[in-house]
Amino acid sequence: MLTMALPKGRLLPELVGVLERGGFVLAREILANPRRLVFEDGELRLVVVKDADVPAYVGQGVADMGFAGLDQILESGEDLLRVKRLPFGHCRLCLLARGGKSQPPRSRPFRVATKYPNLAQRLLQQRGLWAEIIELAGSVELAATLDLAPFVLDLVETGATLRENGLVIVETWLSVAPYFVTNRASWATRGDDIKAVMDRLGGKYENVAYF
Amino acid sequence: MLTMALPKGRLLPELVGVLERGGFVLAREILANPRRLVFEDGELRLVVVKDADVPAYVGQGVADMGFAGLDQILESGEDLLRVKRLPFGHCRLCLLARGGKSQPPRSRPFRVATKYPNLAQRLLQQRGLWAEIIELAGSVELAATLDLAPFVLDLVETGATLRENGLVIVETWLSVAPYFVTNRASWATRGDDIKAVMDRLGGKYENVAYF
Amino acid sequence: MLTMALPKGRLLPELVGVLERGGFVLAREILANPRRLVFEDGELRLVVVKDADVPAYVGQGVADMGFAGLDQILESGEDLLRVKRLPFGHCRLCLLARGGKSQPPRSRPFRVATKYPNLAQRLLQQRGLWAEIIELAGSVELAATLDLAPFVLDLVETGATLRENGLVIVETWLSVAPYFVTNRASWATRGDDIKAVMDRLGGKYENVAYF
Amino acid sequence: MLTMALPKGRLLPELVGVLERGGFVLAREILANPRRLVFEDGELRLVVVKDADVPAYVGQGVADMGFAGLDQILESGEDLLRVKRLPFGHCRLCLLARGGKSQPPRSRPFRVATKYPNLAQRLLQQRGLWAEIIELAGSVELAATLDLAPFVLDLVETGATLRENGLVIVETWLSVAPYFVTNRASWATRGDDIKAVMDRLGGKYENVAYF
Amino acid sequence: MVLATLPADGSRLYEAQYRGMRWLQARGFEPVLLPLVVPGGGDEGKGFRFLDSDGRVWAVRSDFTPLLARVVAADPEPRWPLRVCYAGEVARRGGPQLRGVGEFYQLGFESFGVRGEADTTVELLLNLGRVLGLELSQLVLTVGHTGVGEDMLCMLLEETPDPALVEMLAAKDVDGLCELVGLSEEAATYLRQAVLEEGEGWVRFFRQEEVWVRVQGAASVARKKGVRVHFELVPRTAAGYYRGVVFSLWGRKAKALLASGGEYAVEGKGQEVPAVGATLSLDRVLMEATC
Amino acid sequence: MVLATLPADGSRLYEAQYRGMRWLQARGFEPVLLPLVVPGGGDEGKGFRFLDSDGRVWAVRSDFTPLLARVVAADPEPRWPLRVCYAGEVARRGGPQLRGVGEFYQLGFESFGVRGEADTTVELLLNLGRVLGLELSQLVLTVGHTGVGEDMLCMLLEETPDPALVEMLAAKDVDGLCELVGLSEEAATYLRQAVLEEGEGWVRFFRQEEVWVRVQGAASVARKKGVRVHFELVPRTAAGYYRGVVFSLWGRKAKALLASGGEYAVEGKGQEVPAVGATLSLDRVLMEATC
Amino acid sequence: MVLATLPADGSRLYEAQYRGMRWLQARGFEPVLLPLVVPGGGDEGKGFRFLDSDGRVWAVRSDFTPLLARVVAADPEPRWPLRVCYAGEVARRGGPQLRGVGEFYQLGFESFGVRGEADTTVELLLNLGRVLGLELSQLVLTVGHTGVGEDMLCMLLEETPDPALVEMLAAKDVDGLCELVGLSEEAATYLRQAVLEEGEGWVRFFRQEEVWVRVQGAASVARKKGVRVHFELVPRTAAGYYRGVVFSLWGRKAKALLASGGEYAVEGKGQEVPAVGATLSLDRVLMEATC
Amino acid sequence: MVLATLPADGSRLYEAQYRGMRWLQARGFEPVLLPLVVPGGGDEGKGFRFLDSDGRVWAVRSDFTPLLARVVAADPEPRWPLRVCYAGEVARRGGPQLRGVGEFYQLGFESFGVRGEADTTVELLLNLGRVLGLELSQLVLTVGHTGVGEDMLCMLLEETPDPALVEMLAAKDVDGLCELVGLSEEAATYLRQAVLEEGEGWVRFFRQEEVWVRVQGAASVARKKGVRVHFELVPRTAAGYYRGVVFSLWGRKAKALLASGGEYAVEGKGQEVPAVGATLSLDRVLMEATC
Repeated sequence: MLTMALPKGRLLPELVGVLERGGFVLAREILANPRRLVFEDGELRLVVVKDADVPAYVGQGVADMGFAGLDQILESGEDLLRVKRLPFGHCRLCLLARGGKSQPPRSRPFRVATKYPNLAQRLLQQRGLWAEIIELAGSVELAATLDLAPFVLDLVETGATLRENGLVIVETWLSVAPYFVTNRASWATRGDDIKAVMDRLGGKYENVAYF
Repeated sequence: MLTMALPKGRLLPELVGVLERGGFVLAREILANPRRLVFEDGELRLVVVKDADVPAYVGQGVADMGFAGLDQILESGEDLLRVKRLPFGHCRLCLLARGGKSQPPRSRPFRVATKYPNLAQRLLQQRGLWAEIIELAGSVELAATLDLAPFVLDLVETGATLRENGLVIVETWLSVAPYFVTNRASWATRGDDIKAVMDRLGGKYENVAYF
Repeated sequence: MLTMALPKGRLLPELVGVLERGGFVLAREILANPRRLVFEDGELRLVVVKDADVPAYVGQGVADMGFAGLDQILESGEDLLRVKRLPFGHCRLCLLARGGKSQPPRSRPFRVATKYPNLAQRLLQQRGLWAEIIELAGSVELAATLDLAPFVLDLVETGATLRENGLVIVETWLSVAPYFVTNRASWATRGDDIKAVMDRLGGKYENVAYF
Repeated sequence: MLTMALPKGRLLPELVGVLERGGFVLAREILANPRRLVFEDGELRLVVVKDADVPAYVGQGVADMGFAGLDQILESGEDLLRVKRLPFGHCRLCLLARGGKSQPPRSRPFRVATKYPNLAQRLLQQRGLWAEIIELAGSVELAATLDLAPFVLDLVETGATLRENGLVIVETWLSVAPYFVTNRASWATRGDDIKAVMDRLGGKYENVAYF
Repeated sequence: MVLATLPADGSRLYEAQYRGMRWLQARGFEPVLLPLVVPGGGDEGKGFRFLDSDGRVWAVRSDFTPLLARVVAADPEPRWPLRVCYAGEVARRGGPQLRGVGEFYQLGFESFGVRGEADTTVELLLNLGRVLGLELSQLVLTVGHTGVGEDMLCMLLEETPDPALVEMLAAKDVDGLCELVGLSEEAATYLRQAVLEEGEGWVRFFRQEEVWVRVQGAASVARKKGVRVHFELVPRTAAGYYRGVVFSLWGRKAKALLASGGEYAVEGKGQEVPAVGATLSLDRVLMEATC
Repeated sequence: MVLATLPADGSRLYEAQYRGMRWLQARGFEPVLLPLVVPGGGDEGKGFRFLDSDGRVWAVRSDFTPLLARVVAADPEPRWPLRVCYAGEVARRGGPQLRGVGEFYQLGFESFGVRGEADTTVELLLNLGRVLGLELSQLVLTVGHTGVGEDMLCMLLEETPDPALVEMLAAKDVDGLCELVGLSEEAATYLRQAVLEEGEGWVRFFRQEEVWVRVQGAASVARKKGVRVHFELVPRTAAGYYRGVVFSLWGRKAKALLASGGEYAVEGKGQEVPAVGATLSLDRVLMEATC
Repeated sequence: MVLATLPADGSRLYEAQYRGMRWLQARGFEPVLLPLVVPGGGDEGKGFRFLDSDGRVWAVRSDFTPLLARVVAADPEPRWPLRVCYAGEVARRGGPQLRGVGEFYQLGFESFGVRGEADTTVELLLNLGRVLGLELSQLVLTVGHTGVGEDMLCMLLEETPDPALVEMLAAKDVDGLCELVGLSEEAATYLRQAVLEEGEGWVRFFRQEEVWVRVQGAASVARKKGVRVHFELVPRTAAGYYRGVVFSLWGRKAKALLASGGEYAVEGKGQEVPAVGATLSLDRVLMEATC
Repeated sequence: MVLATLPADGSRLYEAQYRGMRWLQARGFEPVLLPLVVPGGGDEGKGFRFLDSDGRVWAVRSDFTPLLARVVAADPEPRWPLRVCYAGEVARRGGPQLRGVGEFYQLGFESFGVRGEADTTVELLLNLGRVLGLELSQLVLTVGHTGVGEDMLCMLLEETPDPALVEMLAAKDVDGLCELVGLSEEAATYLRQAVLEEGEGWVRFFRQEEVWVRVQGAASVARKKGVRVHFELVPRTAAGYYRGVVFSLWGRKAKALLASGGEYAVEGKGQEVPAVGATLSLDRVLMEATC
């Protein structure tokens, strides 16, 4: 039996739809039982976890596959195979600042507030920037507004939140999309079964247009 | 003007009540405007942030005071003054395992899943235990059920979730309560104003029975 | 066959006398052949090396025993057994300074010239002193006279050289005597043979008055 | 007044001759007073020290100039200017082994006995060799004969000592000659006076053939 | 991590450093220089440390006072009183700082072989602050005495308090403490007063009259200059090397810790030499002065 | 971090190590021992590294093959072919491991100065696995050839691909890649095949016939033994020191990587000496064998 | 620094290790594996140590016995007696070694929770040595008891001896000691006997009858097997973690230390657990066996 | 290792530092502060370096100029010319120093984005020296141009000289060089002139007219002030980061190097920005001033 990790968040209804259309009737129970986390019928086990935890569940081998955003994948540091990018839910990870701010300084450290401390560290290093990272759990835009940090690294979808908070995009650092992911061990040992799941989810696996 | 950080979570309604009873009418707007994060009248600014972010806002001096659980305070590593413990919302941070598990091994590392990686590190060291910590964002009880980690360090309130998931308490490691916190700089430079707020919130400050 | 290392220097004639009196006739050849370094008859091999090299030859096991001054023994760092102290050739290792100098400073480094850099390091550390050591091969007293270093760590026999060079003894740091030495492996595996050599050299081994 | 350091050893008579021929009559006293170490007339101070100590006296600025072999110069690590190479006293620093030995091993450490531990370290590193260095004070050829170390790094003049001890040259690592040396500070601040000394010693300084 | 600063800031720091040092020198403090890198430990928590090949630990300077104390302790021929001043950079690992208000340039003064000069030291510190541009009316001084808290806990527990209880004290978690220890109502009230307020009732309850007098001596000097003063209960573990009266100077405009100091002791030649001093974070002082 | 193991496990590891080494020795591989601590770097990412007082870096052994290659490269009088085997512990920093399945005891064999022995090496590895208790029918072998991916990207981009693109390839993010690079539909289809499947169409499209033949040579050996085989596209950067045919052995019961190996080269005496070998994680092999 | 060894040596080491471990296992010792890199110190003098970013010290394994003692001490649910054996590499800094006779591969066994088994341990060690190819007639065993020397000095000085005196004792510098301490002739004679010989007169003079009996117990086991035995006076500081009967095994052909062991104690669960064991330097044992 | 200094010296150092900085500020140099501890290497030979837990190297400040160059290079919005001055401590490992004349307090100034200001820089340096108490008549300036030596060797060898030859050049071992390379008599004479004297014949022989003019420009400024000047042949490897005219200032009374400086370049925003500056060893300057 294969195990699949599903993210509790924003994308769950859409993903449940995809599963149902693929014939995984088990998925129906998810929306009906919002407090249950594990669902099982002889062929598949579904585990519903926080968005940020999908990479750990798949990467550590507890789940054979799952759905996770590129932001969460890279933040987790898990070695995941991103075998299928989903055609919905795209956004960008941007360096933000309060209106009027220009580029971050290069000769001295500055402060960046973010929900992605590991990914931020990596992106800053790639750019040769030296920053003190303030990790926050949410409402990162507030950090810049209230001067907790002059810069913020966060996801931008429509830009509406930015405008509300008087923030501007300094630079886009990453395009983010949700992925169907698996781990190397599951791919090596259960690859055919995982591909079969992908086929059912997206139409014929060989056809590009699945999902 | 003083700034106060409020946690978005479970305790918010109760805290709003406390503020209203203390005469801070501004608090009324919070529940009415669930998407707004900053509220201000001449005397006070209220900032509503994720529970886990209150320590950063207060500790970094953006807010002069706030309400935070002892779990979040210790996890953050911020140097906060816990000037008042609240008489509600108490619980315990426990090491949990699936039924039948005994003590964690001492001669070899084991895995612990938790939402509190820093605090876990510290509590493990105090006990001379050597563990690999798996950081999760939520549903930590699932980690033990699905064998992501044999042990879990998490808050226990009623114990209902434990029973549902077949977990037992191996040991209680910390009593957790919400606190009214401030930072040393605000306490030193605005201490009187902060005490005045406490007085209004809890009756006469000198009386033990405030809040 | 046992191997014995003899120091080329000042003590050689006396040591040759001791060997001859013990019936080791081979020793006679040493003074007669000043350029030869190795002498051998079926029972013993004599190796004549620089004073400073005796510890290495014995300590590394090339020789089973030898004669070396305590200064050279400690400078070498070799793990030697000092099984017999010789009743002649005693002197002292002293910290010297030009007349009028008092104690070395404790709150800042000073310079010490010496032929014994390792031993000096150790003696300085024992005393909590912090010094830069200038290693010299000879005429160390000159170093103080010419201001290469304000302090000198060197052997003092009669004190005549000191007076000639206007130096005074600041402190005596070590009593130095020549020793009959062996290494642990030779002592363990050939101990009886080595003791027999000692007996012949100094009268009955059990009698204290040998050598 | 300038200070010159002279090496006590093998080259001293020849150097005294050079000084005398240059009109430094003070030098005559050196051979007549073998126990005196410092000689002075108004224009020059001569300091007679161990060969190995000349670099320290010049390099540390106690002497403005001196005569030292390239082996001692490099061993000392002092930053000396080698302003004149002397036309006599040349020899070679060679890696030696007992007859029949081939190249030193490259995949594992080997032992080298030498009077030049620092220089040996440097020459070994340049060649990518990994060795444990046994420092000896003299008779290094004996080290190979007696199997203290399979390899020896030492000066070779005529090769007679080698043949006597059954050693062969594995490789020549350095050409060694005596030099007239000075330190950078003396050269910068007293350069003209030092050049004048060189002129007197070797005929006109501009002429190549002095000394 | 110490930062590169803009030329503008650099100029002000050098200027302030010089003005401070000259002012201290004029008052009998002799300037000293101290090593940047020292063998043997240093402050484990916040400084940079490394091992040499012999396995010995070295540390980059992260604070002047303990370094100076070590040097003074090692002096084989000390003369008392010794009054010295210093200025220079310190290096710290990153860590929670109040909105980026780091500390990398210290200026301070210490007196060795003197006793009971906590009040004079506070006076000097405040005068020095004024010389460096601080407005006294915007300053707050917290004053305390190390170990008072532990003493109280000892009395309440009738034994030595464990580290967790002392930590609660440092965090002013008096409610948690009261519950955990199970205090009588009276004791809890007085403990609460001592930890959170200045109500003097606790002084007698916990028999701290002598300490109170010494603390108030230092406090009154500041009050006379128009500086607001609070009593502060400082656990011994949080006081570092300080033993006795301790104080901290805060700026209301920058909401930052500007200076700290107090009494301590140096072990020299088999005897304890009393010492007292104060150290300013020059970079924060300038921030407060220009807010 | 290597762990203390229960006596029971220890016994099995020593036993397996000995059985493996004896088996390899009987097949012409000579056992060698290698240093635990080596000067000059080592694997920056996963190993323990430290500086000595001269500022030189040292490393604790974290992998046998590169260490062995260094030693062989330094041999001044090499004789080819050289076949050696080894067994011992390696030390790694903590890091994401599949449910605690660490790697701390390696057993392996390498042949230097031989060419085209990837297939023999796979055969040896599988036979060795059987000797150590593995069920061949439960194993999966992934086989690939380093650099095929980069070569494909080069052809598609008409220039050298940047590290970010290669990283996407390693993560099998073919959709992201296609969009970012803007591939034609045909190219995208063939790239997808190469990255995610074994459909051989891409072999011709990307002109990788020769590579395909060599990879299939190694694969067919395994298939004959009843081991399932997949083609794997391995970027050069992810292949470490390997250059050429590479393979990994997976256990279906423990869902873990049991062994890996492949072709590489050693630089000795101014010439490149071809080499091939395989290393088992003995602790994981035992876990698979007892699942 | 551990070295790469020639294939020939490697083969013999693996073989010897296995033979030794199997032999020990058959006698009730269970094989264990221990970490290569451990937090928190280790042997300062001879091992490799380094700091991590939090300023904590780590060490590479330089000896098995103390590491094993730590692991056993930490076991929350121990069962006594516990008998374990181990084999593996250790890493040491360079240093004076007897003509290049290093130590990098240890094989040993330890018993925890047993008392008075020094003699059995010596017997096991010698039998194990024979299994590994040693000729017993070519071996020398030195036996001693830690602290006897310090006890003697205490009696002579009527106070605790300083480290310099103990060091002289370790170097067998009995003449220097006698002069420095100013001993009576009788005391000097007995001290000389104890340090350099086995003359039993000192046993009564220094009231060491009980120790002598225990040491001779271990010695007689070896003598019966034809191994020569000497009494050795071992200062406590030179004995490392050993406390009680200690012994060393020497080879006459290689003139090298082949093994050492003795009694010690492990602190577990608030009580001291007695332990005894022995560790062979496998590489030196093979050198002796083939001289 | 930087030392604790006596109060007397400390006072003079602080005073000199301030006088120097104020003087430089008055001439348009803006004071900056630079980090004490920096990531990523630094001067391997003389500074203190350490690794953090990720295996990255950190260094304690051992020189101001290269640190400043790094900071300036990283400025995303630079404005040229930029003129800055600095003062502070540096930390160096122990090592051969001229009779204990260490270097631990630097004072200096640098101009970025200017070209051909070597002469002005020398003039500033000498004036600054005078301000700090140096007697110009007791100073000697050596001036050179990096790479002239290598260029000469290139011409003589018709290829790039190897490091050993350049090292001989730095040690002024012209006789050894001549013999090793086998120079014609004419070439040897000119090389000897260039290395040991100022005879201008070599200028034409080695086609170094342009360099000579630039060097003499800097020299003539000093000669006018009564400072003695020598030409110095500085190999590129010995010049550190300097490229172009370089100079050193020596004190005849203390026989010590007081200052050094020269031209170099900073890589910023894809272009090379020319720079020039000079750094005094303030502690040595004070020693010279009081000899």
